[in-house]
Amino acid sequence: MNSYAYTLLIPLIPFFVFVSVGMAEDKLKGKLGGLIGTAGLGIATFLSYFTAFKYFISDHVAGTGYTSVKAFEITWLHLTDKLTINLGVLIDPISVMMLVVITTVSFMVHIYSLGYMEGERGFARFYAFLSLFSFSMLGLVLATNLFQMYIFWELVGVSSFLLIGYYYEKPSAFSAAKKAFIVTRFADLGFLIGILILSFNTGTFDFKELTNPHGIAIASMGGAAFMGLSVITWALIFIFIGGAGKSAMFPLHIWLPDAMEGPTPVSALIHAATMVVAGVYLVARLFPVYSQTGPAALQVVAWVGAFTSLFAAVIATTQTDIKRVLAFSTMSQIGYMMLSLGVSKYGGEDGLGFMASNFHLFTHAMFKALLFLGAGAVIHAVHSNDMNDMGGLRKYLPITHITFLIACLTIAGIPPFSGFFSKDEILSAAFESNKILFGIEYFVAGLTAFYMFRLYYNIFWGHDRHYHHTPHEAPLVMTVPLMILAFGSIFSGFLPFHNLVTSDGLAFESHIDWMIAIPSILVGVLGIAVATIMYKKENALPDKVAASFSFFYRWAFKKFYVDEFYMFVTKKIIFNYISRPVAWFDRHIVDGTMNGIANLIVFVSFNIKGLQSGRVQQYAFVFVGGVVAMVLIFVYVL
Amino acid sequence: MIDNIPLNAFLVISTLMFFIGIYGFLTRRNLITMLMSIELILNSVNINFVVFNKFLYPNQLHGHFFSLIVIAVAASEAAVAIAIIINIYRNFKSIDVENLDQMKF
Amino acid sequence: MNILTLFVVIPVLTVAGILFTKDLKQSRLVSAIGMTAQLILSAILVYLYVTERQAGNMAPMLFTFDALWFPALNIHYAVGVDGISVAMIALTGVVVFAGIFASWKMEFLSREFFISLILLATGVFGFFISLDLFTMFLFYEIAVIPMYLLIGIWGSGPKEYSAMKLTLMLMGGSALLMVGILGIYFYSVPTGGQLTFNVLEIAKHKIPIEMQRFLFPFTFVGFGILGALFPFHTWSPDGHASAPTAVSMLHAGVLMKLGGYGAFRVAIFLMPEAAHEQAWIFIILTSISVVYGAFGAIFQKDLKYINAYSSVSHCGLVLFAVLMMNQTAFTGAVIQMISHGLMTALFFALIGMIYGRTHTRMINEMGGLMKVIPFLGVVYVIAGLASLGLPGFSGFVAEMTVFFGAYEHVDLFHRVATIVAVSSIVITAVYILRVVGTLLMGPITDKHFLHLEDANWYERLSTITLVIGITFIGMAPLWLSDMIHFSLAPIIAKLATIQLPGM
Amino acid sequence: MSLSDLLTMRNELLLTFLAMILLTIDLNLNHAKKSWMIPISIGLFLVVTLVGFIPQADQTLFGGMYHTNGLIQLMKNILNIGAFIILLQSASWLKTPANANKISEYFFLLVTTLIGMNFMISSGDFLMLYLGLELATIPIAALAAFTHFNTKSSEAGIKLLLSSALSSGILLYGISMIYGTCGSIYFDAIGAAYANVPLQVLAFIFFFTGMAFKISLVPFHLWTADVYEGAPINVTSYLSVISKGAAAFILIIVMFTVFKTLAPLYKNMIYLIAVLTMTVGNLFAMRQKNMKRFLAFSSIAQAGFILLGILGTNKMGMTSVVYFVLVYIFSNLGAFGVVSAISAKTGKEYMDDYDGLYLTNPKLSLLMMLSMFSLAGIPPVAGFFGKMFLFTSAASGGYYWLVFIAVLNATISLYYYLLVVKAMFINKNEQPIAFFHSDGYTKVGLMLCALGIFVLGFWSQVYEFINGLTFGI
Amino acid sequence: MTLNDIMFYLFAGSILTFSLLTVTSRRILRSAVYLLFVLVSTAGIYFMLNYNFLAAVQLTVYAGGIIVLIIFSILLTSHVSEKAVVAPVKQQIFSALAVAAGAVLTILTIFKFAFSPSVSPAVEANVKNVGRALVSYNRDGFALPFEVISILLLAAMVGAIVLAKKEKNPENIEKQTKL
Repeated sequence: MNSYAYTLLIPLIPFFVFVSVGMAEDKLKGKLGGLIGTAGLGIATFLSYFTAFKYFISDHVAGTGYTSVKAFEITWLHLTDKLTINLGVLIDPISVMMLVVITTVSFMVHIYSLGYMEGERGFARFYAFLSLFSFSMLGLVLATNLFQMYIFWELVGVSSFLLIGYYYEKPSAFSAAKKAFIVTRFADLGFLIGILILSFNTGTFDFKELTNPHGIAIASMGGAAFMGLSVITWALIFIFIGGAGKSAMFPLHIWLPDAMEGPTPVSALIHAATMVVAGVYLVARLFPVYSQTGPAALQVVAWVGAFTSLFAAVIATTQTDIKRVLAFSTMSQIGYMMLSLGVSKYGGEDGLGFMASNFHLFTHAMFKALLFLGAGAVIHAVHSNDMNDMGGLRKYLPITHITFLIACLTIAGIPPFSGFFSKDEILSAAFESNKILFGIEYFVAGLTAFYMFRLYYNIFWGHDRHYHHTPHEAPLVMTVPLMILAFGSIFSGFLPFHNLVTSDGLAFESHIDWMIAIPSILVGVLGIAVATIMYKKENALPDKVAASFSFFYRWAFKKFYVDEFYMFVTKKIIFNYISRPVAWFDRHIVDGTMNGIANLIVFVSFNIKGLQSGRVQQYAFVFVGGVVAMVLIFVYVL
Repeated sequence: MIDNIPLNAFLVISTLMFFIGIYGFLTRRNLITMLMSIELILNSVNINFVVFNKFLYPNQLHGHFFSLIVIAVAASEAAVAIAIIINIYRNFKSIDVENLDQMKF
Repeated sequence: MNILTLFVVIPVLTVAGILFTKDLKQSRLVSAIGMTAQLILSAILVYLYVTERQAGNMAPMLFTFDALWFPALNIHYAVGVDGISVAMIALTGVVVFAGIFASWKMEFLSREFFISLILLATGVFGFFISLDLFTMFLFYEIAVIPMYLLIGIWGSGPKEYSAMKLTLMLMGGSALLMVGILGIYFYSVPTGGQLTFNVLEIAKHKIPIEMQRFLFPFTFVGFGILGALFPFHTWSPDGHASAPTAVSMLHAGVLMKLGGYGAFRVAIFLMPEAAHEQAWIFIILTSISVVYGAFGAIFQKDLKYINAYSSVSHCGLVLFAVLMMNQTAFTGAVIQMISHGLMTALFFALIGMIYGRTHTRMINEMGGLMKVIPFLGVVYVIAGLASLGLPGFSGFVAEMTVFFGAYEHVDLFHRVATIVAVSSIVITAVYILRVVGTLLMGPITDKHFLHLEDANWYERLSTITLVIGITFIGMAPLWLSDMIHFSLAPIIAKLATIQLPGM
Repeated sequence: MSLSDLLTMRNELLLTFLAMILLTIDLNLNHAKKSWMIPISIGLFLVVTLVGFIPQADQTLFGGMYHTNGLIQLMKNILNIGAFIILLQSASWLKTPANANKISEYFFLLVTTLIGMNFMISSGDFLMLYLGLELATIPIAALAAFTHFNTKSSEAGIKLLLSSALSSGILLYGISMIYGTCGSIYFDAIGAAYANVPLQVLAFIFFFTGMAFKISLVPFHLWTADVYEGAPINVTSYLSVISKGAAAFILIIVMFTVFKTLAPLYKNMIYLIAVLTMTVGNLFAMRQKNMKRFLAFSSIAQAGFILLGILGTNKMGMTSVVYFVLVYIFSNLGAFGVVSAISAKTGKEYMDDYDGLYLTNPKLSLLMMLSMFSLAGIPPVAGFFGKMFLFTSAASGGYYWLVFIAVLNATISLYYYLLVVKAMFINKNEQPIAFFHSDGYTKVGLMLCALGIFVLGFWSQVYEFINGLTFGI
Repeated sequence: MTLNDIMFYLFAGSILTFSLLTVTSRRILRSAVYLLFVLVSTAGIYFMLNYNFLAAVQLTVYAGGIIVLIIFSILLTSHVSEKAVVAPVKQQIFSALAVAAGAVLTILTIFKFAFSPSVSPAVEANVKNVGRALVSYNRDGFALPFEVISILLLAAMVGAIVLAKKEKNPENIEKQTKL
């Protein structure tokens, strides 16, 4: 027991909320379930902030680094002689940071949903699931060991599944949930294999032991080589596959756009701010291992991140469903974070990328949640997701409009909004490492500004559409979270992350490199300008542009047919060319053999009936023949 | 007085008779002739017993008595067999063995 | 009287009691009382076992009782339990209890139904407490044969065919087993002396390796057939599809575990050398089982077929783990048996209840049931999630233990096999979600379904019992795994003595 | 040898006495009172059966022609019990008008065959063996043809008689060669003189085929089904149980004593024949619809299992064979008893007629099911133990593959036994056999079977007792 | 060649010839007569071997009893001149082959065996010795089989009587009572 033992309550409170609300779901009238959930999460949020304060400020001895603290640990299961699964709470900079992010966004979403989900069937169920998610996510970030992380990783996956499939009567919602679950499950397979390899080579799951750069674990990771890379590198790549699945990195991203079928607050919480960054968190958590023993794996991380950010940004420019645009934007931004981790090194200023990644994770959580919640308010007003059904909403939804604009400016990297700072750090880190990656990110920064403002203009500018009823501003429970998050988006950029969250726990000096920052601002402004020209007033320009890039546009609009490719693989190959033959094989070959044996016996039985002809002389003949044969065999042959 | 006739000569005769009897059993269609074939078989066996007794083990009369008993058994067997055959004749108006295949397979 | 003997006596008394009943109400009441007593007894046994172990009793088997039965052949009625058997007994107690309540409305020939069901349970309990191979085999067959009547009389679909197929294939398995057991008996004491059927006695000696090579495949495949070893699993889909609810529950939940338990307790424990030599063949087969069953399940349309193939996959994992022959994998195998027993029983219970309402088991004829029967729907989802190995449910614990145990082998063959087996978790997710999606989610496809009633009290009791079991193990697996872990000490010690040539 | 030594032969003497009494009483009963013969015979037979259980010392009489010991006495008792049950089961059939004036003849013939079997089992030389065999066969042929007007019955009679005459001819030829090569017909004198020389092997084969015919081993079994089907049902059960049991007893005695020097050779032979017998018996049984014919083939398959005992070490083999026959008697008589009861009441003998029997006659169906399970070797009924010990015995000789084949065959046999169960319990029937009450004799007979089926397995003392007796072998 | 030899070959020849004729003759009654010749020749061999008692029994029981029985039944069941139906050629050929194989094998086997002629003194099979053995209950006595054979004969008699009893089909009885 130590002074952080109370942190155990942070995940447990939502858990108990989940159990109690979930069990009594049909008995909770009105908003009672929601209120219980919100209250529970409020406490957790408070505790998180308190922890952050305690860890970063009050308990911190100036001049020293931040060390990790095991607040609590129990043995859950003995696996092998060496490997034991523990459950516990680990307090260190990134987990505390994540606590803050998760509880903040989650709390906002809880409040917001009181308005947004009002009157929905299964309101209490929604809150139960939200609490389950919060519990899982908090458990994930507080994990003391890799295996605990995997456990909560799965739980996060299932709560995401439950929330995406919240409107279970809608087939598209359920199939999206299914897709999300299966794709991430597939990724988790990689994670699990990675855990197997890693843990058997190091003999431990524990993060503290694993990530101690001078510890036995890292030292013992020499390992045999397999296909040119060391076994540990393979393990790390496998683990990264798990992270990539959760974080929707190409090519495991296909579930994320579909996941937008879930209620918008869910998208804001899970698919923008928290769960999707779990992959980043995972790599960050194991960062010492990555950087010390598997630089090749980090290269993979960087390139996958870079490619995904570009790929998603391109697609985002063509989508018309506002939530999907945001989803692709999320992918793109997570790509940034991955890239940033990938180019980072361990310790001191070399760890800039690590810091930048976490920084961006933090700011992104704020502004992306804001964007989603804003989009939710819009959808709440017009009952559609499609930007073609929107236009001119700025006069109906003033608060939403302003907060949305702030978020757009933030993501576009316009100072002094927070996005500018975090993105700048990432670009700096990339610049240090690899110029090609850096170039890509520059381009993506411009694209981001462009598509965000395309979105912005399409929603809030242009002329009115035929709305069923006049759109009205959301109620206070929805707008207040917007405002709080807008506040966060604006000011979180000033947090001294380089002092708090670093790869080795030690603070380092960081400053804005204006040689990189100014061009990036310019690129952002350029993107905004293009978007303004094309979309502020409705004109033929977008269509012309689309027509002139028609092939490319169509591919981008169709998300480069990755979905179709997956459908081909799953439906055609797995279902038709594996499962069907397996089922056929089972019925006809395996079972057929068994039945065949039975039928053969029956056949033989039927065909030897002539032996029993009823004729006594034939019987006697067989008798005598038998005697003669026996004499022949046993007297003369044997 | 029989010293110059080898034992095997008797045995060959009895064996041939035995198998002739079996041949009769396998080919005669009339139940009574089948019964007669049986008598041939038993008779050949009797010769065996007697010859063995006389030639090889004359100190006891095992073979002799065996033959005696076999004759008695043959008689009782024949009695029952003929009773059944007559019964069959009453039922079928025939004693052809080929008719006796009501039950088969 | 020895507490273990009670496990056979209570069911027999219950059967005797049912003989005097007149109608459904009475017979189900008697059965419920009997099986509740049995469940309580199981709980007491677990408690006694744990306290005894904590008190420091290190004997390999506790509560032993030994009575000479056939002195000429040295056949004993010998019982005793270690952590593994205790766990299996507890599982059986729970499943049988749930099974009785799942067949609360068995109108047709109800007396006979309950008698057969409880006879089956008698066999299973007897099997798990036996230490003597002969009595073990005796109980094994007692457990198998009532299946024929249970499926044949109260089943559905091509029940006669299925019942016959199941019975014959399982009996074919016992043909192999018979050879194995007799062989073990005649080589039980190679140094000379009184031959014995007693597992513990035999384990003290080493069966000559040539005989092991010959006998191991017989024994293993013999038990493997009941454990749905590929390619001898085809009785399972047909049998389960035709069986009435409680029978499917018991059969998939408990009876199939006899295979895994026997393979472990007899084949591996008594013939470790041969097991070590020949494991690779069966590892290949079981790896195939695991993946193949899962792929097979994807394509099925009948709920019971889906679950049957899923059982093939999960039971394949049991045998797979058993063949890995180390402490972790064995532990995993036992937990997987228990976990699968509870899950699949739950599945079959639910399928039976759904079928009782919709009168179809074809998933493409159903849809949107979550809305009308939310309780069953939710429990179905829970069962599904447990089945696909979600943390917090027993399946996860079992699978992870198995995978880690299997991965302990350092050579490439075992590791590739492990990874093949691990990959089943994705395929499992695919078919489970496919079923859940088609069956429960989406709009209601048939307007007749609008008036379905949700679960009754006995159905709730039956399913909740199982759900509690699943989640309890899933959340707090340590006691169970430690209980098993400790009991593995003798076999691990025995394994340690054998030469381990490289594969 | 004193007169009191004759008491050793009490079984044979009492049975002879019984046969004579029956003939005498019958002559003094007028036509209307012939049916009194039934209780009289059964009662007297019960006395004989019970007397058999009085323990007595081992004895050898008539210079070695007749000998008895505990095991042989036990075998005789087993046969007596079986015969007693059959007598009980025949009562309702004998009461039918067609048999009204043949009742005492039936009992007389049955008892004489039993005398023959007793002498056969007790025989110490080949002459008594042959004589006992014939005495056990010829009257049965008359019994098989008992129902005059039924052409099938006569057919069965003549098929049995002719086939058995041929087989005993061949057996006699074998005995003659044994005599010729060994110089004696006494078992004790032959054993040592027997060796693996061609003529002696040939003689053994001839002898063996004659016995194989009695136990109906493939390929000498072909008469079995036809005779079983045609003969009156109780005669069939007598043939399949008592006759076969007695032949099995003497065969195993002879194999283990007289021909023990040939063991390496005859074990191969028995291996082959056992496999053939089990397989062919099963293959034929699968298709049968007539219950009697069905049971005939089933009994052929069972005979194949008996052979497994011969392959084991002597003591265990002997014990398991005797035990198996004991169990088999109860199981098979249970089945035959039900068939007989139904046949006597309704005349129905086909499996289809049994559809839905459970709903109308649950007790009969249950007994039938238990018998079927027992025959198939399913626990907890006695048949399981019987089979299991046979397999153990074969395995003790190292014949693991044979055990495997045998158990596979047991599985096939389970298939057709289950067909009967299926008919009774599962199949639906528009017009099932109506409920009926059986008479007291039948009930007692069936209950004895049920008791035996249940008790013999669990009550290990039975096996121990037999095992204790086989020490001398 | 002594007279004995000639007699032996005479008997042997007659046995084989008439045996063959018995099983091949198409007239049943003639078969029976041929059988009689075989049996009588056999009795001749017994006489030759000095087993007079046995020969006498052979003549009385076999030739006198069984053959008469057979002839009676032949007369009962068929006409004197009736020709027997011949089995199909296939059946005859296969039977002949099997039988020939059996005979060859058996005779070969017999020739392989070295019978050792007796050295011990012979017991003469005269009526005195035979009679003594027949009632002796000691070793090499045959009292027991002698008694048992009586039971067999009695049983055969009863069996034959039961079978020969004239009786009516119960179905017919029912019909008659109804009428």
